[in-house]
Amino acid sequence: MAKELFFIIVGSIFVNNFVLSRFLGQCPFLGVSSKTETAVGMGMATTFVLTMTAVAAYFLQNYILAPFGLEPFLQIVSFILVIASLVQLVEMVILKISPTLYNAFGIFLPLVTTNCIVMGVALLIPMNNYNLIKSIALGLGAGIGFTLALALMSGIREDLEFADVPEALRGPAIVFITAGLLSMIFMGFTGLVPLG
Amino acid sequence: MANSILTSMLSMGGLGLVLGGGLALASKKLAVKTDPRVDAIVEALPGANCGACGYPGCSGLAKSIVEGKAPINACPVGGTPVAEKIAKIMGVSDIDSEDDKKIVRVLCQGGKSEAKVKSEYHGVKTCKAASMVNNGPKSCSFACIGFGDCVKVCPVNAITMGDNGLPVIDGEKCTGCGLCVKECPKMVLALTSSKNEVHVRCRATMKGKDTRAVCSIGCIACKQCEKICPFDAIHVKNNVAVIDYEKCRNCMLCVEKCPTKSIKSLFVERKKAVIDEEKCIGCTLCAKNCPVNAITGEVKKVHVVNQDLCIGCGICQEKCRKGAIEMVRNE
Amino acid sequence: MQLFKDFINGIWNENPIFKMVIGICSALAVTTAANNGIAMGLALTFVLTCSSILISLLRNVIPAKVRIPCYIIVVATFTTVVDLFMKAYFPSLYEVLGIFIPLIVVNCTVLARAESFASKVGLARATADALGMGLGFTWAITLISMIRELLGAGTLFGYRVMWDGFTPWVSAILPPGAFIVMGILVGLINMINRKTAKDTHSH
Amino acid sequence: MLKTFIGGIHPPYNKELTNQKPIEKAILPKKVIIPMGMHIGAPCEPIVKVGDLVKKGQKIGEAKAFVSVPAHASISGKVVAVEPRPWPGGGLIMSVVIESDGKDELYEGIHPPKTLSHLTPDEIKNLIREAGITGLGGAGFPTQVKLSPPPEKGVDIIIVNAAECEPYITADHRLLLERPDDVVLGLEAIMKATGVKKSFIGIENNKLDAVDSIKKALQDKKDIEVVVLATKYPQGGEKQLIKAVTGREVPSGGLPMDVGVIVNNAGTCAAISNVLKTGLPLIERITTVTGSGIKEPKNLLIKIGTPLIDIIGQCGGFKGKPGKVLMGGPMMGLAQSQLEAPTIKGTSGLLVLEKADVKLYEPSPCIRCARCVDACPINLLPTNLAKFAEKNMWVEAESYHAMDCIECGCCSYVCPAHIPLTQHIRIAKSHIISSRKKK
Amino acid sequence: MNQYARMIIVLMIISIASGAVLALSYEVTNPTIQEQARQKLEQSVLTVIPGATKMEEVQKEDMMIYIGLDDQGNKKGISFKAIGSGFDGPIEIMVGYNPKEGKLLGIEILSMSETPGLGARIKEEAFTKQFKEKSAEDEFTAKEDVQVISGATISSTAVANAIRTSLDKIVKIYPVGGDF
Amino acid sequence: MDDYRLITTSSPHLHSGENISRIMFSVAIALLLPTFAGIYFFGFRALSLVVITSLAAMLTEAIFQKLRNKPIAISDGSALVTGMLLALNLPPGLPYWMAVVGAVVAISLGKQIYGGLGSNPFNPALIGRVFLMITFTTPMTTWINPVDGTTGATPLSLMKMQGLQTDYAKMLIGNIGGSLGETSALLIIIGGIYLIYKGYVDWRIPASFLGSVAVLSGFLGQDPIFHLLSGGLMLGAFFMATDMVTTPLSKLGKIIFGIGAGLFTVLIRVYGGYPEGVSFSILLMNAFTPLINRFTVPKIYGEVKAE
Ligand SMILES: Cc1cc2nc3c(=O)[nH]c(=O)nc-3n(C[C@H](O)[C@H](O)[C@H](O)COP(=O)(O)O)c2cc1C
Ligand SMILES: Cc1cc2nc3c(=O)[nH]c(=O)nc-3n(C[C@H](O)[C@H](O)[C@H](O)COP(=O)(O)O)c2cc1C
Ligand SMILES: Cc1cc2nc3c(=O)[nH]c(=O)nc-3n(C[C@H](O)[C@H](O)[C@H](O)COP(=O)(O)O)c2cc1C
Ligand SMILES: Cc1cc2nc3c(=O)[nH]c(=O)nc-3n(C[C@H](O)[C@H](O)[C@H](O)CO)c2cc1C
Ligand code: SF4
Ligand code: SF4
Ligand code: SF4
Ligand code: SF4
Ligand code: FES
Repeated sequence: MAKELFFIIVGSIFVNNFVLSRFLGQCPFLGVSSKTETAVGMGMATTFVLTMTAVAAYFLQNYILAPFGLEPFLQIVSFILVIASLVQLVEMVILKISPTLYNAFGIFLPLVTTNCIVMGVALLIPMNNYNLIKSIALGLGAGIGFTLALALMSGIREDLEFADVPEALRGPAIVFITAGLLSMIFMGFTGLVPLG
Repeated sequence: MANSILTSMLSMGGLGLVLGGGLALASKKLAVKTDPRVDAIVEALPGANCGACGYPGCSGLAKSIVEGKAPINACPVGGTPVAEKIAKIMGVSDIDSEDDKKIVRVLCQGGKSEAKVKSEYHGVKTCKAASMVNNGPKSCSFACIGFGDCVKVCPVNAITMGDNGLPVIDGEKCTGCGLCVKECPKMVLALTSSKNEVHVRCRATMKGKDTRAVCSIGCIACKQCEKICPFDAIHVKNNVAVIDYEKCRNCMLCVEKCPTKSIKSLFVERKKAVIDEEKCIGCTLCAKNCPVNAITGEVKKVHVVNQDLCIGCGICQEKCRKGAIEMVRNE
Repeated sequence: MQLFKDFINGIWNENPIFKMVIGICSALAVTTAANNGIAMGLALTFVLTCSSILISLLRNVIPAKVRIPCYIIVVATFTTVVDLFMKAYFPSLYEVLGIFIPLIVVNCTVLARAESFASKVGLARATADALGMGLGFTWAITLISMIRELLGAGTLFGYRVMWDGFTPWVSAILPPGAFIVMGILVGLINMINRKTAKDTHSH
Repeated sequence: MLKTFIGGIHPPYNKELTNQKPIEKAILPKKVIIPMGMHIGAPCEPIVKVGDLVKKGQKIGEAKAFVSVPAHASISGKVVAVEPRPWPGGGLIMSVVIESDGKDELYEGIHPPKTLSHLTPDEIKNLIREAGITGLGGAGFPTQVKLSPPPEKGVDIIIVNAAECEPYITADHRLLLERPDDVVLGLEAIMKATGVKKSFIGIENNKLDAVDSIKKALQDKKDIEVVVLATKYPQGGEKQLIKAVTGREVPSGGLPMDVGVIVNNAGTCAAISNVLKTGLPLIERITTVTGSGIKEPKNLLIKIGTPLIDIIGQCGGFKGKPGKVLMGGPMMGLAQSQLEAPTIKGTSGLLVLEKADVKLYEPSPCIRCARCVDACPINLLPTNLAKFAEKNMWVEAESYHAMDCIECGCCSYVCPAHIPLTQHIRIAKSHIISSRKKK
Repeated sequence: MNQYARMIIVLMIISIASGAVLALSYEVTNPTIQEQARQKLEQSVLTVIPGATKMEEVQKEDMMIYIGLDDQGNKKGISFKAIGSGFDGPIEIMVGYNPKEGKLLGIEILSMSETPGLGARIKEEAFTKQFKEKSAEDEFTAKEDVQVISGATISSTAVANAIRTSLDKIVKIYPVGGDF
Repeated sequence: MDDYRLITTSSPHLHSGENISRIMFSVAIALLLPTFAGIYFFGFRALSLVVITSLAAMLTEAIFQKLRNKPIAISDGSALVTGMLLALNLPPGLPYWMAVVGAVVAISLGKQIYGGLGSNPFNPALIGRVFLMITFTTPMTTWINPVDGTTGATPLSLMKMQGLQTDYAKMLIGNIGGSLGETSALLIIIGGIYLIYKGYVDWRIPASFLGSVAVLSGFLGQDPIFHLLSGGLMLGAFFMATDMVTTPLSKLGKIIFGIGAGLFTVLIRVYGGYPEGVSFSILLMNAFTPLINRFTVPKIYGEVKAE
């Protein structure tokens, strides 16, 4: 079990990084990776939401959708609705209890809701028949992988501020190409752990 | 079949109820006061929370805009319509009314062909950098260095470098923000009202002969301007002429007189008095007050302005009680 | 005229993929073959158009505070419909597009248009915009997938077009290929834009 | 192991041009220009008018502020102008111009004070101030201010800076060889004035003859120790010197006295001893005139205020076409363009480089080779600082400690991309200072 | 109306409507979806068991076994799924087998995520056809008993190993030469 | 003043005389050693591959600079180094056109799109190699044996696939299958030491890289010496992980870089799908470099005591 959890986490960070090889969460990856501080804040918020989502999706799936046979057609709607509402609630709560925490990471929460990585993780859980602990591991791994990709990209982008990048490539273009090179590098981890 | 539809409707209804209730409750209980402008901007933004702006979500951007950290057109998704709305919310574009507009003037005419150069400077090519090496490469330590730091800093591209290595201001574009004034290490730039048309374009406080030795167009403190000014508006202080804009009436006599051409204005802009024959009652007030005797006419008869003599000072216009005189720009 | 403008907007001026660069997850993930690109694009266009219509109709009914959940439900409903129908009638396509069909729900383009356009204008304009955006999305990802398929497999829409003995550039259909092709295309489009901007300027 | 610091560089020293040349007294100049601000701090105010007759040593500028020193006539003659004049910093500065009467007469008010053993610390400091003594090491900080640290700083060490790490310059070297007793006497006065019991004289090991000379002069004085240092630039930077000699590190943004140390240049000590012996204020100093563009390199004892062109003339004039004239050494010296400018109290050298020897480089992009990082004696990241400066990112530059840069030039010296790192950092510092002032 | 009540009600109505629409679409599409899945499974079973036209499912221990029958109802062979761990994730294989003769009838790769152009070539007939007629006693050693695809040893080995492992289980259920 | 105008610049007025092309050409000279080894073992093909990739790299660089209206700076030698290193990383039997593709990708995607020398986040030669690796995997993993010219396997894949161990002496001298330049560990070390002596390479990176590979592989029960001598490790540690543009500035950062690269190398070699992981590891650490730089800002003189 411990080994399996380890594989799930390492697998979703390196081998099948959610951003660089599964193509989830591209919008924030491009948008919020220009400064390391924001990138890490966003990464932490996403990791938090992903873990929460994993739990929510697990219960929703196994205690409501599956027992009532609603899974095939209510899965998408109910997942997204629950996630969106949960995140909004959490955001309000954080804003209320700690403005500092809110500024460090709460402000990123709304951005996370409509980010497909969240939905992706939620959908992968029933697809792989994960139990609760494995679901959490997946959420955590996906979040860390997302944070790693964002942090690496932000570091590179901060340095690129000083580089003489050709005019036409400035902005998203160079970020895409850099992401491509990063993704190429992450391919080195292929086959690192048997990811099921 | 009906059964499954019912279950589905019930469970979705339940979800909707619980979540709607939760959100309603939360928005009631957890409401936190924020800057109303933030909310207004959040309303105006697309709300996709896509992060394409580089800020943490729409509310993150809204906050940054209100704090002045992000431009009003930062949302790439919303485009111009959204930017316009935000502009309204933020109440920007409080640009001064047209007539009291401030613009920047270049107070140095020592360009490549006029000012002597004392050394061959190499290194970082900015005015700031050059000014820190032996006080700049020009012999006159007040002279514009000409690397164009001001050009780089102007947000509206109102400054260009002229051929002679001096900045040229586009008065139309300049918003009078004063950024360039702060940037110039030689304090060559100054903000003045756009109404002032005569400027001493030299700040060199060296003795006349020293100034002449380093620049062919610098103020040599000969005081000729002082003598000719009908309004006592220009004085040589500390070896350089200075205009008192309270008194200056843009008559431009000093400009004509200055032997080194260091006072400058645009002559085409000199205004001329024109008398409205309908209104003139021939009171002679204007003729009496004209400092250059450009107005003639007999009592109770329409007066005439000698356009060649008129210097455009506008005194007559001020004195005329009937509002019969207008100052007209000579196109 | 206005309708045409709204329609064209998404196709070029504010093309979701190349100009606004949102909703790109699926653009990158499913574009390994031209067929997939078209299918994904049409699926998205369907969801986008239906949701825009509905949201535009409901725009005065939905209270602001719950508008996001409401929009999400609408979008999710149409997405599920597409998902189910595709599963039933195009199983082989469904297999390839897989998880990315459900993810249309969170595709940033859909929500962004719902929020910033459909919820503010009437039915006709909302429809025109949605169609424009959808088709803009579709041609963009079809282009990407064509390039990737051509390089990576030597085929187009499954037909062999490269010469015999062509060595496929496998990386084009691997994840890095997606990013790099996308990056180069965005760069090229920037270049075209700047050229045209300059030309119109000089006239 | 020789004592030294981390970082630094080994430029070619080129000291053999002048290190065997005994100090020569310069010819009496026809005219001197005495700037009113030759020191850090408030400039002094002229107290003579055009037409006044003045004599050597007479005070002509009064210091009104605490961090300031008076100025004195270095020759006798007539005041011909009191006006802004070019000076080695570039631009103009208020100066008193004296035309020599050729007599070099001593001012009547000048007479030797009591001997050191009879002077109180306050009397010593007052003498130093009235004599217009500022540091001769370069920065020109009023010495008596430096010698009056607040008691809570607990200053317990004086270091005499005789490292003379700048290439070409040999003024301190000759001083130590020819007048070691003066340095020692000056140091003893400083120790008495500050009440410090322990002092060191730091000398680089490329001047071992000077070490011998000073050791002889010290005889058996136990409270003064000679420290032989590795020859490495900038060994003479006071922070580096303090680190090498005492192992202490001056805190970032702090002063030597924060670690209980006062550093004085060897020439400053000699100037103090001169006051004690003769009562004469600081009106002359030793200057090394050297370089490939000068006919006869020399160590000259010059009157302060002598125009640079006169000094060059006394050394045989230019050899070939002059390219650069530097006041000071090649690493930190200021490039001159107006040779009518005078020498000032901090002029330790006048270096003339022939045009052919002046190498100008076009900078290319940084290759992040980290040579600058390794060379920086402060352990800064010069490449980052320069990049921030180029992008006007002053806040970032400040957070990467731009203000700690001592402008030694090591980074620029080693950079294979020829980036003027030191200049960029200087600009950043100047922006940071002005933004601090605004706050 | 109270704004909060309105929030709740609108959200609820929309949810309920959505529930209705979705359930309806599901009811409409579900039979087809089920049918599609079954067809797909049958298709692959029939491919790996030559001559079979119908299939029957039986559960033996923890394995699903599909028996292939011809028009006359004769058992032509059995098939089962084998899962191997490939270069980049699992490989699912449908294996056709004749227990009586102890020989493989054929294989088909159901799903895999190997590299296109490399590992993905295990799907090609050139690779799969070699398993036809292989004996259940074969070692399935890569590069000896099984021809590997050059540049994709890992994928090829994974397929071979997966077949070997599941054959071991099958042989226990249906001993070679026995009936099925 | 007379007929001269003096030059003014900001201090310092001296320069060490060091310049970029001297550094790059020294690296190129050091690279000649492994290149000669490659030519000795693989003959004309090796020579032609090196020449072709170098020319292709320099030409691509020149074309890019021309297109961008920048001065053509191929004389700085960096493209030459990239080209040579790329060739040394290729299997000797690779079709020429693929090698050209690699060089073009290395310079264009790896370097010029970021603005050229000094701005690229990743090691260009390795970008070229990894690109070829995932694009044309089969030709990139087909190795020729030096002795008989037959195709064979590298010591690492022999080890990984068949558990066969290759003779140390052979590996040291270079009589083994592998890339052009990774065969002779000995010559690479000599070239590397020359660069360290010249001060162009900081010893910390090769030392920590090799050290961590040895320690970690030993820890995982593998033969450390075998791991040190095999594959591209030596070439990577001395010539590629040391590319100053793409590695951390500070000394501590360099050590972290080396250890990280070593760690990933062993991980990929022992547990990964590829037999060799040096290229990927160096590139991955290149990606980490900006973050490393950020968190290893050296403590400045007098920093602690300031409050
Ligand atoms: C603004 C300023 C204030 C200083 N204040 C003191 C002081 O109070 N006490 C002191 O011993 N030195 C003081 N110093 C002198 C410095 O310690 C140092 O000796 C001087 O700046 C010359 O150093 P440099 O030639 O290495 O630049 C001060 C220097 C500056 C620039
Ligand atoms: C890079 C650098 C190098 C220096 N080299 C010397 C030197 O060689 N000799 C010296 O006396 N002062 C040198 N200084 C000045 C000293 O830091 C310090 O200001 C001086 O020794 C203080 O003595 P003073 O006040 O008597 O001049 C150097 C300063 C810097 C920043
Ligand atoms: C981009 C890339 C993709 C790869 N994909 C596969 C694969 O799908 N299946 C596989 O067995 N090996 C794959 N490999 C692994 C190598 O080809 C490995 O060296 C090979 O499996 C073993 O060599 P051989 O088959 O030539 O003996 C891949 C390698 C690379 C670089
Ligand atoms: C010590 C050293 C190592 C280098 N290693 C590489 C290398 O591995 N790959 C490469 O493309 N260029 C290398 N270069 C050349 C150059 O730095 C490289 O092309 C830059 O990354 C281009 O910006 C190296 C240069 C030096 C001085
Ligand atoms: S006006 Fe000032 S900032 Fe502008 S070019 Fe002249 S010196 Fe530079
Ligand atoms: S910087 Fe501001 S003040 Fe100066 S020219 Fe531009 S708009 Fe005018
Ligand atoms: S000039 Fe400044 S940054 Fe450069 S080496 Fe000297 S102290 Fe360091
Ligand atoms: S020495 Fe020059 S090239 Fe090297 S890192 Fe420093 S600034 Fe960059
Ligand atoms: S589509 Fe925007 S994050 Fe995936």
